[in-house]
Amino acid sequence: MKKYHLKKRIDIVVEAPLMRTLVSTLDRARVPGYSVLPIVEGRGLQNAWHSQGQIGDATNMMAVLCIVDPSRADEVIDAVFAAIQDRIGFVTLSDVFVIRPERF
Amino acid sequence: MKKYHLKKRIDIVVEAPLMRTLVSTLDRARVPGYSVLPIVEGRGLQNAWHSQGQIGDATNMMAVLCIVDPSRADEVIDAVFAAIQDRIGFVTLSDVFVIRPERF
Amino acid sequence: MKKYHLKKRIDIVVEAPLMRTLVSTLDRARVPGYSVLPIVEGRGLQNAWHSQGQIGDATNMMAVLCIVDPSRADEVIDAVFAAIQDRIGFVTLSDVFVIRPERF
Amino acid sequence: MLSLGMQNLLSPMVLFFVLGLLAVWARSDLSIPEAVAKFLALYLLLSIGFRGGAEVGHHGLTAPLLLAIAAGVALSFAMPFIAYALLRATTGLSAIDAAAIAGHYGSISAVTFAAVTGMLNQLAVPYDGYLVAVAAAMETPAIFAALLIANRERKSEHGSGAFFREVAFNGSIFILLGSFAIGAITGERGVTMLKPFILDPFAGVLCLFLLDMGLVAGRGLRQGWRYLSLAVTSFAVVMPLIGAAIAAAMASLLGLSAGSAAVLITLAASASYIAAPAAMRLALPAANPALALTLSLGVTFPFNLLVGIPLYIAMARQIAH
Amino acid sequence: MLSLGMQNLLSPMVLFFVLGLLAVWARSDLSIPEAVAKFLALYLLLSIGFRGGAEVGHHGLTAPLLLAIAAGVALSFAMPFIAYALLRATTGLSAIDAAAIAGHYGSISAVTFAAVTGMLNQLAVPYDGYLVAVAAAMETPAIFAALLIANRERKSEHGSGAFFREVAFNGSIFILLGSFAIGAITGERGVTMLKPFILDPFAGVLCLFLLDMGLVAGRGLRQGWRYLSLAVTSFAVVMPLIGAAIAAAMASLLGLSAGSAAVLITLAASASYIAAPAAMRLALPAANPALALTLSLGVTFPFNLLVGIPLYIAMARQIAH
Amino acid sequence: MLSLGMQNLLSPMVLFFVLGLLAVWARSDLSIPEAVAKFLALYLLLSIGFRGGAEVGHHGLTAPLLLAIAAGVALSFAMPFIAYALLRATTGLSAIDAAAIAGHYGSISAVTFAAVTGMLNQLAVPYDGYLVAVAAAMETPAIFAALLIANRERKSEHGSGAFFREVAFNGSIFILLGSFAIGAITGERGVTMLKPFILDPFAGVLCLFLLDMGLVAGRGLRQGWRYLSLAVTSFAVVMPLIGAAIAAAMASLLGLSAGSAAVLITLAASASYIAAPAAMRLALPAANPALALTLSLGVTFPFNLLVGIPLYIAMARQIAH
Ligand SMILES: Nc1ncnc2c1ncn2[C@@H]1O[C@H](COP(=O)(O)O)[C@@H](O)[C@H]1O
Ligand SMILES: Nc1ncnc2c1ncn2[C@@H]1O[C@H](COP(=O)(O)O)[C@@H](O)[C@H]1O
Ligand SMILES: Nc1ncnc2c1ncn2[C@@H]1O[C@H](COP(=O)(O)O)[C@@H](O)[C@H]1O
Ligand code: NA
Ligand code: NA
Ligand code: NA
Repeated sequence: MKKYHLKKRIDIVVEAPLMRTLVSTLDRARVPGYSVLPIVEGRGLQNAWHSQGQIGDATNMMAVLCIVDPSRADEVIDAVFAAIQDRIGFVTLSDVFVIRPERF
Repeated sequence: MKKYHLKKRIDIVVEAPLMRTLVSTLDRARVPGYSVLPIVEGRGLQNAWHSQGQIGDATNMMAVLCIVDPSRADEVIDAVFAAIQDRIGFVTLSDVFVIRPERF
Repeated sequence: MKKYHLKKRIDIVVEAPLMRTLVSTLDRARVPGYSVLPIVEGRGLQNAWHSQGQIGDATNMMAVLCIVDPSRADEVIDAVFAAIQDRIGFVTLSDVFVIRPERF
Repeated sequence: MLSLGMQNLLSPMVLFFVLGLLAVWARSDLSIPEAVAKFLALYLLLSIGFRGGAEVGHHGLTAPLLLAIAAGVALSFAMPFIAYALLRATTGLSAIDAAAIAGHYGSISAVTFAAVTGMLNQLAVPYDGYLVAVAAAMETPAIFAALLIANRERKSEHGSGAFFREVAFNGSIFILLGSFAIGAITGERGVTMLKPFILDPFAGVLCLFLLDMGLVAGRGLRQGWRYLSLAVTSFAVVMPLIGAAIAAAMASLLGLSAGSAAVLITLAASASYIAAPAAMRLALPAANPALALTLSLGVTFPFNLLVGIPLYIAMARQIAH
Repeated sequence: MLSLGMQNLLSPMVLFFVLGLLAVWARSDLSIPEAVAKFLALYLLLSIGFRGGAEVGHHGLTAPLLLAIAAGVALSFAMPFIAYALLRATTGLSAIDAAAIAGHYGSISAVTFAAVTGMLNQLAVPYDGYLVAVAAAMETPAIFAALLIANRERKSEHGSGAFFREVAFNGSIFILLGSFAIGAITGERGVTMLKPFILDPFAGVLCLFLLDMGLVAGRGLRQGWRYLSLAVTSFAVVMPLIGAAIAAAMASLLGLSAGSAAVLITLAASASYIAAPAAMRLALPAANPALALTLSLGVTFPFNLLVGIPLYIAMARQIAH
Repeated sequence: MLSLGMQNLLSPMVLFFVLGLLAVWARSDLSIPEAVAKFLALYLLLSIGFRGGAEVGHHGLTAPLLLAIAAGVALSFAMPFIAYALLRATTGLSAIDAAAIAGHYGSISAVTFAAVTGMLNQLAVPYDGYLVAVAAAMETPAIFAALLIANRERKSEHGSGAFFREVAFNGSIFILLGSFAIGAITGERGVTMLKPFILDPFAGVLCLFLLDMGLVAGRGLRQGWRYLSLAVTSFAVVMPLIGAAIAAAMASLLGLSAGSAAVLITLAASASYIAAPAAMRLALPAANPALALTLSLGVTFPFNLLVGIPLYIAMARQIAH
């Protein structure tokens, strides 16, 4: 398994109206990249929601996936928390392995 | 890394017609929350499928993501399996780290 | 935890125009299954993109999720890299646990 | 009848369906987003329901309506038993798969309903508005018949109450009956107001929708061709004809007009691919879902569209004379 | 007025809304994809804006227009203060939740605007095209008033400039004003060209959209019913009437026609559920977003659609005489 | 010609495009869901194809049609060589990037095609229906020319057969030609039936679509502005004019009417942003995809819409006299 390199996967679930803020936070934190996936339904400690038939984005959540080098994970997570502090959503961190370490 | 807390990430891939059942199962299992992501195409041991142009939901699959405390993972997974037992789909469990452990 | 079995989760982020190639690569590599999730927005080392209002698929990326047995992970990843070598996108590998090991 | 067949084959609706099949065959990347397909289906159901309701609102609730509904329910409930017997006799399918397929063929296809009404409009053959209510009434009895056949205590978390509700109030029935009711309540007034949206573009939207159906059916065939043994494929062609024959007899007894008879026959000959598949996935999870869908959408729907509908119209004309 | 109420209740628009509520109540799986709902909303805003602009292009920019805009801005800015006082006096809500709700009720609902114009078209009561501009002008002042009330230094990464832009140029305002401008510029020429798409299907699209609103409101009520204490629910019915009364006085001062007065009153009585919820999530994250939305979409919108609009039209007729 | 330009700039279509650009510039969150944009594009292609086919079905397959197709194929194949030479001479782009861009400019833009036909309809200038077939024929030769230029053995898992099929049968060509064929087969009959859906709303749908194009072009410019060196930007304006000049000469040789000449010239002057980008991503993965797209959608399309089309129509009128 020596051809694999450890990276960190950061998953952020965040309200759609905050996406712009989050993206510029990630840009400023100079992450190597990110990908945004739609969420269509969910529940948290507060309310359940569903995107069906919604005309605004106010109730929607999005999932942001960001692979970073372990050396940068803390810093990126700090920046993200500074941006979405008291807003609904959460952040998780996990280990992943990649083949081409230079792109992260 | 002492500021990170271990949680379990449960990923469930399930048929769209079963979503209601699954959601009420998760509610009854008192998970702290869940998020549902759309899947647009897939293949399993049986058939390949694609959501394009589909007017019904019968052939679609959805991905459900649920972060829980390690102490509750077994119990939640048992409840999920009781609900979707012989239905198409699968469940995986993995480790993730969070900053705000109190919300899970 | 003896009822859980270790599998490998392969996540592939790839350009939409390459999806057909990738799917047939996965089929030829005889993976037990795969699921494709839409990505709606992203940035990499090159450009940021957004799917909103796009009429073609040329700029879109997709996320492919594939659970395989650890014994087969290297082989599948090699096949995937052979197919999408110099194309935009990335591949990560991580550990997941499943209950029904026979379906992977 | 030949000229009717030709006119059907060269109608824009059928040609767009064939275009969809061709696109899959040529491996074109032509595709219609899921949200758009759902919108087109919703539009068609709403338009059909509303138009039917407006007409019934005009003529009032009559005995023929109630009789036709009773006939439709009986047909829908009885056909799965025939289909099941036929499948078990001629194919090697398991009891559970045969029951699931039988449920699909007893139930009806709203899209085939849209196609026959489009064809009748084109031929200027009138049919009764209340057939919308008949169509809605025929969607579910077959599903319960299939469960009776499968006769297995579903030990699911679904109470049977919850399951009944999901089946009886599935979206396509709900919108069909709901807009039927609204059409009946608002009558002429409603028609005048909604005509430019709900009535005029119907044929065009149907074309676009059939393009999508062609794509989906083509893809379904490509995935599912291995299920298509000779015996099973024959079933998918013969069963509609059996349904059509029984419905023709009923239509004759009920004294339906040519147009109405054509619609009832087509309903009986059609196989569900919205309501039944979803219900079967919940109720008979052990059945292979791709099997029934490949037959219903990949074989029976094209058969009905290309050959069946003109045939049923011709049958209906015979009966009505 | 009774017959007006009945005519409203039995209009296709209201019936489709009720159908949506019923579908949720019956636990039907009827649903409208998000992309389709956004398309319908975009269409309605574009159509309303364009039509209004074309009319203003015809009549020119007049003093009444500017006066009406000024009145609308004043209304929108003032109402949150009233709403806040009322909420704090009658309910146990926190200051921050009360401020957020107050912002929703000061701002307006473009969908309610569409509904009142649909109703007026149906009754053949004319109203001035410039009210589109008034509606757009009334969306945001309330949001800023709510922030003033909440009076908390938002220590967010949003500079207030960025926040201002997001609020002032939110999509619904932008498309409303943009198509208003295009309507004004292209005038008759534009109307002739776009009529079959932008004007004729309006009523039908509105029906489909209200079906969706019924589904969304029904689901919102199901999720949010526990917020609906008597005091809070009363607010959601009383506040529109207060807004209506103030707007009626203003309409009378401005000497608006019956149709225009009805529109202004309805705007004041309506509560936002596109612009304000998004803005409040950014600006007042500590407020519970489901609370304001349940009130605005689950209580006030149905109230306005079923009872309010005919009442406001009747009020407007009184004033204009 | 000036008044033609003004009329173009003040047409609803152009104004909606500009509105989209403005929304991005003002950082409004106005957006159109992907599924809706795809639906609008599908509708326009279907409508254009069907209308052209119905006309050809009326007039029959004629020598001019075949000649025009031959001319279009030649143009599409030749232009990438010119574009490549120009790019290599005037910019510092790599061979691979230059080849990819050259492929985009040789191919055509169906949306620009829709815009010129919309403009001609507005001016009541007739053009031949067969130009739809010409447009479809011009999409792919340029792509193969670009690959020839790049002259690199693609060691991809795509057999060249598979690649050829993906390019030749891409969705936009397929729907254009398919509905052309259906229009030709069903003729008058089809037109009568589908008019309220396929023909009447065309101008309105085009407006909505151009709003979307404005948003997408605006966003593309914001992301890609750093690619826009003076040399590269000049290319994106000069190349359309070169294409236009060559096409004008051809149109004159072919003896096309003013309307048809305007369409052929516009096709040559347009740059692809559906078919070519997807094909280049498959065939020339080393090329920077954002570069070609920024030029084609961010510079050339607005240039053609705002300035080019009226110019090409004026040129065409000169030629036809
Ligand atoms: N434990 C969880 N697992 C997965 N998703 C969650 C979880 N908790 C919250 N979410 C998602 O985050 C959204 C907001 O949660 P909350 O802030 O608790 O209301 C929910 O609607 C879910 O989409
Ligand atoms: N190994 C796998 N990795 C990822 N997704 C899978 C896998 N197996 C199955 N799936 C997903 O689950 C669906 C049903 O699988 P199956 O029950 O095997 O037919 C497939 O269509 C895929 O979307
Ligand atoms: N580090 C990353 N984390 C998550 N997604 C990424 C990352 N890098 C790239 N991507 C995704 O892959 C796409 C192509 O990246 P690139 O090849 O670097 O331009 C981006 O637009 C993102 O959607
Ligand atoms: Na049937
Ligand atoms: Na208000
Ligand atoms: Na060109």
